[in-house]
Amino acid sequence: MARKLPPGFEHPVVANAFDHLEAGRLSKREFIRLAALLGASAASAYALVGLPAPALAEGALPFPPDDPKAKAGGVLKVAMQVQKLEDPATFSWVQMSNQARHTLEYVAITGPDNVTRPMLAESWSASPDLKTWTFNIRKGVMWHTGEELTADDIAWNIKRWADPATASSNVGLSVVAGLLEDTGKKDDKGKPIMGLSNGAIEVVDKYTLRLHMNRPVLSAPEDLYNYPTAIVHRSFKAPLSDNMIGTGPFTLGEFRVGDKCVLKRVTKTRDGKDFNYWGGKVYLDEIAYYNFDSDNQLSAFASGDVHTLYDFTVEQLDLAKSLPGIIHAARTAQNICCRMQVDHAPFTDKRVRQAIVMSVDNEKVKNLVYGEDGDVGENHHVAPVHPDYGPLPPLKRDVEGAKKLLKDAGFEKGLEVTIDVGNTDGPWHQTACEAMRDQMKEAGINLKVNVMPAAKYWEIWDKTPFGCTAWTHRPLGTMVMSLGYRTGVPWNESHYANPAFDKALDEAEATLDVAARKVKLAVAEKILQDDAVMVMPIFRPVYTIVAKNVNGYQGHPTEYHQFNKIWLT
Amino acid sequence: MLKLIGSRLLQMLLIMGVISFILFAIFDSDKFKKQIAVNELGGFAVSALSEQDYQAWLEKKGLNVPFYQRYLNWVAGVAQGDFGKSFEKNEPVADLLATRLVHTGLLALWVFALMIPLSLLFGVVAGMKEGSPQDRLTSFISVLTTSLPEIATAIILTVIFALGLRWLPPNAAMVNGWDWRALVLPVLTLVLYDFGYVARMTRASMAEVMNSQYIRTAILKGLPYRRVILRHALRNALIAPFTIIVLQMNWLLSGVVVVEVFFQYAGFGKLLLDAALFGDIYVIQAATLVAVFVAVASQIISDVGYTFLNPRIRFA
Amino acid sequence: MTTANISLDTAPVPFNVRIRQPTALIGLVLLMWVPLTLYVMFGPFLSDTLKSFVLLPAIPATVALYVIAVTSWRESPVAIIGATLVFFWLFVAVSAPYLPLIDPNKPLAPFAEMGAYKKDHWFLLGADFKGRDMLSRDLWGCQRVLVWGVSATLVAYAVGAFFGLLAGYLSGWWDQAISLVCNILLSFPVMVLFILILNYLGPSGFNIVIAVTFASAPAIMRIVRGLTLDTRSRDYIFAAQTRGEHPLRIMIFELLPNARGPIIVDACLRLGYTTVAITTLTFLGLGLQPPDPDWGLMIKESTKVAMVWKFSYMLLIPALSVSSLILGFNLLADGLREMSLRD
Amino acid sequence: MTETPIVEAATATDRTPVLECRNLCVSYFTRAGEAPAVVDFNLKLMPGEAHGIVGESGCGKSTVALAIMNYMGRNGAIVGGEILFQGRDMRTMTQEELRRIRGSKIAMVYQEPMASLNPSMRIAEQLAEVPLYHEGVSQREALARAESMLEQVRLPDPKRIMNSYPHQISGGQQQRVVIAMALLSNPSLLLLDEPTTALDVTVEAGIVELIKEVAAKFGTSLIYISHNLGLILETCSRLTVMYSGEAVETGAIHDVFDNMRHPYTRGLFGSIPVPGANKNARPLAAIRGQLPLPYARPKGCFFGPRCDYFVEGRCDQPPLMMHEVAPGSSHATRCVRFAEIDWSAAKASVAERQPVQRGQVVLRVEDLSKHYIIESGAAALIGARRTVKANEKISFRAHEAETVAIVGESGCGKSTFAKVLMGLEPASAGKVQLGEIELANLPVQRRDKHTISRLQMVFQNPFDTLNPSHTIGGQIGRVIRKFGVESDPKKVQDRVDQLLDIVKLPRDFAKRLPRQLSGGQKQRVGIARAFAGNPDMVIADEPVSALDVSVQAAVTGLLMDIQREHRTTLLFISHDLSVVRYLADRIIVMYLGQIMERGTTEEIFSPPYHPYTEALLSAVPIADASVRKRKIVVAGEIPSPTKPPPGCPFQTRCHYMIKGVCDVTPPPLREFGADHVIACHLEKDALEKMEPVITAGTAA
Repeated sequence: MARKLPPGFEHPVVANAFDHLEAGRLSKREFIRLAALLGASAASAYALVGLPAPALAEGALPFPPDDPKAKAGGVLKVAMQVQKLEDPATFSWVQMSNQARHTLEYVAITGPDNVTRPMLAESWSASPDLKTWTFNIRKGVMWHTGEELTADDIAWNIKRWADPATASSNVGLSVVAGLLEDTGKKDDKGKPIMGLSNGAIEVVDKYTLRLHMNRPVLSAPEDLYNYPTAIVHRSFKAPLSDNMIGTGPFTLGEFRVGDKCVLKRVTKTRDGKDFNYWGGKVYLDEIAYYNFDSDNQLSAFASGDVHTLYDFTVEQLDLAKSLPGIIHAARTAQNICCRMQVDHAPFTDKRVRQAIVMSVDNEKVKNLVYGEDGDVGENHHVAPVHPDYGPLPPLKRDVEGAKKLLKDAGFEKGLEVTIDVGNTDGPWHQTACEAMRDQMKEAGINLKVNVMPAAKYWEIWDKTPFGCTAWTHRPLGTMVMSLGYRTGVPWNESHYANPAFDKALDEAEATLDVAARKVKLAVAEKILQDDAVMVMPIFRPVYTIVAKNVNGYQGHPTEYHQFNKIWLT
Repeated sequence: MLKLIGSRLLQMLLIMGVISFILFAIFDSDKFKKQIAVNELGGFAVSALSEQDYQAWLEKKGLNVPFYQRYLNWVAGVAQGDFGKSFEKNEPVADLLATRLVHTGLLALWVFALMIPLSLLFGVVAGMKEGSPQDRLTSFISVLTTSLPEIATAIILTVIFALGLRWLPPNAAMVNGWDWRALVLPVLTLVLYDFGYVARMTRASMAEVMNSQYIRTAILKGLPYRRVILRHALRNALIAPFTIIVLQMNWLLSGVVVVEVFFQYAGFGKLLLDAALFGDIYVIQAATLVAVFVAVASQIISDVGYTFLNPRIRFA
Repeated sequence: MTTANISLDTAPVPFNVRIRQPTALIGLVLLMWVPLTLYVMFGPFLSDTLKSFVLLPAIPATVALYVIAVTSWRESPVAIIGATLVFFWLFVAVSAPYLPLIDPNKPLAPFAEMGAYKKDHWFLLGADFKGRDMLSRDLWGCQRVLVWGVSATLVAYAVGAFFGLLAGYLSGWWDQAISLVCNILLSFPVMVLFILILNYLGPSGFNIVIAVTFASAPAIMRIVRGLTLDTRSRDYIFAAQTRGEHPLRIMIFELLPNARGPIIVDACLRLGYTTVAITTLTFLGLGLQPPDPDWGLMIKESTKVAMVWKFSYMLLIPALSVSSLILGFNLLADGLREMSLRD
Repeated sequence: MTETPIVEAATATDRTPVLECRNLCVSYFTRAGEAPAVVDFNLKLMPGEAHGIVGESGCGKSTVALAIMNYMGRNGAIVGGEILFQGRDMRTMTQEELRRIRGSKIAMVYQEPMASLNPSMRIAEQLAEVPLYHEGVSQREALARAESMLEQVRLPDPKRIMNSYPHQISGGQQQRVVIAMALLSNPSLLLLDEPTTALDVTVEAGIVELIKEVAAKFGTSLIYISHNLGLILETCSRLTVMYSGEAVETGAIHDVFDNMRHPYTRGLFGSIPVPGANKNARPLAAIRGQLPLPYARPKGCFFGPRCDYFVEGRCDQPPLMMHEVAPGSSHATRCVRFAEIDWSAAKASVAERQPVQRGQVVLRVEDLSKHYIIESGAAALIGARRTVKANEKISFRAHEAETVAIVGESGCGKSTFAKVLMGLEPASAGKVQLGEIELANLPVQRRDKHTISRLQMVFQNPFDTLNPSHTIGGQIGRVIRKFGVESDPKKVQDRVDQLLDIVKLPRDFAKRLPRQLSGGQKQRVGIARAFAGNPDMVIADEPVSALDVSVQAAVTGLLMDIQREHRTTLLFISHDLSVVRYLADRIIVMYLGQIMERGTTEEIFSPPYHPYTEALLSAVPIADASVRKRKIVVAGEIPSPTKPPPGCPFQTRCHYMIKGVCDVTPPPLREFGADHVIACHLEKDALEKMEPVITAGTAA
């Protein structure tokens, strides 16, 4: 404790982080994010490190400030796949959450600056050991029914997620996982059934909720903006589309899967009283999502049918550039993972894998596909945008080395391998693989690119020995690693199993000290990189385009729509 | 005659029964169930599902029961006008189909309204004088138009009128509500293709009639040319085109798929394709049956119409 | 009296003489077709060395065939134009590997416009969204359409004609049964049938062949059946019967050759339909798969990146190419029909 | 003299010709260039006169008719000369003027009545149109006229006919309707283009009678176009013989018939089987060679290459003019040498032959019956089944080396009988024995090679009899190999050549395709094919009916010769009595599937007759001015074999018909002499009292 930090920054982790900041081991942005996570107000954090804080709506609402010129009214038209709205806790696509986000809101909200701020909560604090989290629920938040939002509502939602019957993916979130314990019961396949440990959720008073974790959790607020954690009313019964009660400024108007989803402003509560929204001014009368599959969204925009769209692929960039509109490119950890199954010949031989990896020049591939945009991957699945990313020395392409390795592995006459490509995010997968093909050729590796329809690929993505899988953005490096590379986890498509790696990952996750954590994670990264499980050339930006007459649009790395302060001219 | 129609209708029902059963059978494979799951939950999620969860999901979708049983339920449902629920669109198939059919019907209506008079006129005029300039012109146009596949026609028209001249919207998604301008290109595309074919047929049949001996008789009877054409030639010349035109309904159902997909017009064809790609069995079922119904019905109509128009058969 | 100008005219060679070709011609056709099929269908299984020269013999064969076609169809300009279009694409198909074209799958300069000079290469027809040379792709593209289209039609004809003969000649319950099956198949709108079959079998060239067979064979069967019924009552068939010939022999040697004319005409038209079908299906994502160039595919890929005037060439080029091929087939059919009607 | 021709009947008063053609030239313009169809044609037709135009197919006779109508179709044109109708050149008339003449002043009757009536219009309307548009009478008036006209053309139940569609009435009735249509506006010129060719003999007779009557009644001038000299003789007072687009001889009937002055005319007559002719005593003389194609005509005389009197330097020197036979006479010929040829000498040009002795029985047919059950299409839906008695209780024998003819009109079941014999259809009852083998129910598939080869067939339609896609040699060779006559290619080839020699075709035809042959040549190949397997018996189903007379003679001659050589039994199926009379030893007359009369040729052609035979004989037109015929015109039409009348099948048309007998019980078989049987209710003596129909007068 070198010097006294202003109130709000009492948390030891924050204080410690500040020291790292001073020592230059932590960037200002990372410090701000961390501080905000641990309960300090984002604004003060910005101030503390002397960065200009992004302006907020008055009353420190987690939205952009109101624009004096703003005109109310109008319909914002968006091109996106319109999907069904069943149970928010089991949403499987971001598109679904976008359709619901202006009705069902979240405890916290992560802004475009990747800093998480309170939303339905007013503030929160974490115990020094990060095991106890206290959320102060915002007062005066009104349901469409007219009731006021209380801590009980939130508790009810969390319980719902934890209930196996709900089958919500949220149990995978550390904030929920931390509340669970082995009930001792087992399901038919012998997997233990997890349940809420009693007293894990404590409703202190009407506006205070306390969570008691059985392990330290750093990212609780961040988790609570994960798209399936939308807060629903207690009366909720699936499907959501039948009776959409939330706390947001909009509710469901017209709705037809595969056709359109029109959100209308809520003015009256269900019992006929005036509905006043906690989040201040909202300008739009309606938000209309029109169903266009990803290929046609841009042409819909081109023909002026819509103001904006969910996203478009890099192939369409030139088309987009030729259109009147502002292109938003958000930096993400979305990527393609050309991974090899380590238990499948010839990839059982580490030298073969290494040869393949060495023969590829990730940067060239990335530049060919995305030009200046996006980040070069380092074959360990952790992206520079991840807060816990531990930098490693940049990769070098080594054709000779590759050849030698192949020779040692008994492939001096060259190696024949086939990679399955599903173009699940667009043809650029194929482009990348074709680029890799050309580079590998120089090392005597003959790569056959086997293209198949996306749906077909998703049937085999975790079975094919060599496949090009698209992984979406996840906020933490530890998160992706434990999802994809821990021994025996369901999504471990490479069948990678390395105790050393698991151990390194555990340690990284257990470390609270941010800088230390980066260092620890770097160890895991290195192990994975050296084991040459994958070629991951690209972390791609996501593109969207917005018409000139849309004001106040902010792109979001995870393509979450948040249109409260958007207004049309 | 009635007997004939009756038996044909019966035959149709039989065919439909067979087809729908076959469809249920083939779409019962695990592959397709998995496909539905992937489309609905996404590849990651599905592969994360434990077998038990997957079974639970199947049960939720009602896909766990054997297909013949599902078929029987479905038939029972159909009997009460319930065609099941769409997996993808999550709404009763009947409603879904109804709206889409209305859209496509509208499209078809315009196509026929334009195509029939055009092609008949051209065909007859061309056939009246074989080898005459107007004949050659018509033949040329019709060969050209029939040689342009819908997709090509659609592209050319779009490039010219939507991207180039910017007179018409390039797609017919009609997000801003109904817009006749959006319908122009799809209709034109279909008309262009169909026109050529029908015109050719009409021309051929007209030419044949004009070369027939009874037309010679009529002329050598000293009848005025108008009388020869209108009373003697047309009646006989239009029998063949009539049946062909009716059969175009069948063809149109194929044509609309491409056009609707290209122009993103929310019609029957697009519905069918989406359903097929999604594995949305109940929609596929209903859509296919509708298609078959239209096809067979049009065949029956054309047969009946033919016998009716042609005394030689009527009083056989 | 103008008898003078008559003497120099010779009686026109009847249509069938032209169609009924000596074996040499069949040899030429095979010489053109077999390599092409090998190259396109079984390309992956061929060694690169073999691949590099397998098509060489096909080139002279194609040219020869074209010359023969033109000379023997002299008096039908329509047929000649048709033949020219078709043979142009055939020629391109067999000679594509030897033409001075860059690799159609090589990404160079995305969205290079027509006639642009980028990455030291002239993009005469511009480049597509991946920067692949449109000219090269367009020319290579004809291979798959031609090969798959023609083989599909051939198979469909083999099946259709066989059952047609059976139904037409044996009649009785054979006829009943075959016709019933055909009616069932014919009661589908073609595209619906295609979608169902390909969706079930999965998209691929071979499955297209199957699908096309299912879709076209019934119609062909009907045509052949009709022709058979017509020919069946001819005296020379009685003659064969009274000679105690085996029905199969009668079908194949006595009936089939005389159904030749109409069948060939119809086959040309059907080639057109099949080409349309393949392109359309590929556009719908049910047909041939990337990355190799194919017109339907080029259209499919372009529809989402080229929907502005500036890039519309990406759509127009494949569209016009496929149209020209189909136009070729149709004109050919017209010409042949015209000639067959004359004599 | 035959009965009075029409000239006397209606001698026109004023002397302006109704129609006059002067040096008429008509050409068709095809890809091959201009093809002259009619060259330098002249004709003068006086009011009430009947003029015949004869010639074989492709001689341009129909073109003349259409040219007169000034209707040349798309590619035809009148390229020279003039056509004066009542003094006005039709070529100068406007379309409107032409329209007013057509159908009112000049009317036409066509070859195929079915095709020339609009299938989708009721008869009434088609008839009424004529007065409606030419005289502008009221609808009712028009219909009334139409109906009365139908009565005048002797159509039973005009009311019904008025309201029916063309396909609902029989061929003969259709033709009467067409005639009625032509007469409705009382034309001054009636063109008849082969008006009876498509009809059966007995029906034809009726139509011819009708034409003669109405022409007399309305004083109409006729132009009667036909290939049948006999018909012309019966209907016309003058005629023009055409050959390859040229009129080669023209004049009054008797001048031409009795002293013809053109080699072609002579040849034509020489090849017609007239009563005098007989295969042994007076064999027919065919004209060698064949008709030249329009664009391959020889220089000078088109008949030159086929002419026995051809002289180089004269006959091949164009232009050839018509020469008056005697100064001032209307009899003219286009032969430059007509004066030098000794016309009386050249008569019997072909040598006589010895009659052959017939051997023992080869074919024995006993009570053979063939019934069909039809329940096709509509009938099936109604569930109605009708039995068609195609053959009923047929019995006869055929001996070796003998020619048995089966005569009958359409629907008499003669072709079905052939099929049963050949084993293409099973017999319903009865026996058929070829030697010892029972064939009645032995389908061809089950017959062994030998049996099959013993019984072969020559088919009717020359254009169908050969498979268009195989070479001649191939098709003959196939038979040889099939029947195991020869097996090794060389021998087969020799045999083929041999056969081609036999049928008098050049050997290199073996390499040709059928389409490169003329009808006659095809038929020869058909015969060669039939004899390839050295059959004991050959069935010839109307082998010459589709050929031109001159060719007919050649083919029948050939058939006879081969038969004579191989002592083959020939079963000759035909509708043409004159041909049958010429070549048959014994004749079987069939009607509606039953044998009416059976006997030797002499027995058949002389009393006692079966009434049907009698009618048949009188119906057959004979091209011999010296022959007299007794006129018996049978009423009505041949009933459809699907619903045959009860009792005697002929009773509906028979004028000896005995009410209550003929229409109830089938006729008994009455035996006259060895093998002369007549199935009739008339008593023997009644039959014997009959007078001969044909009596050969003194030849001029």
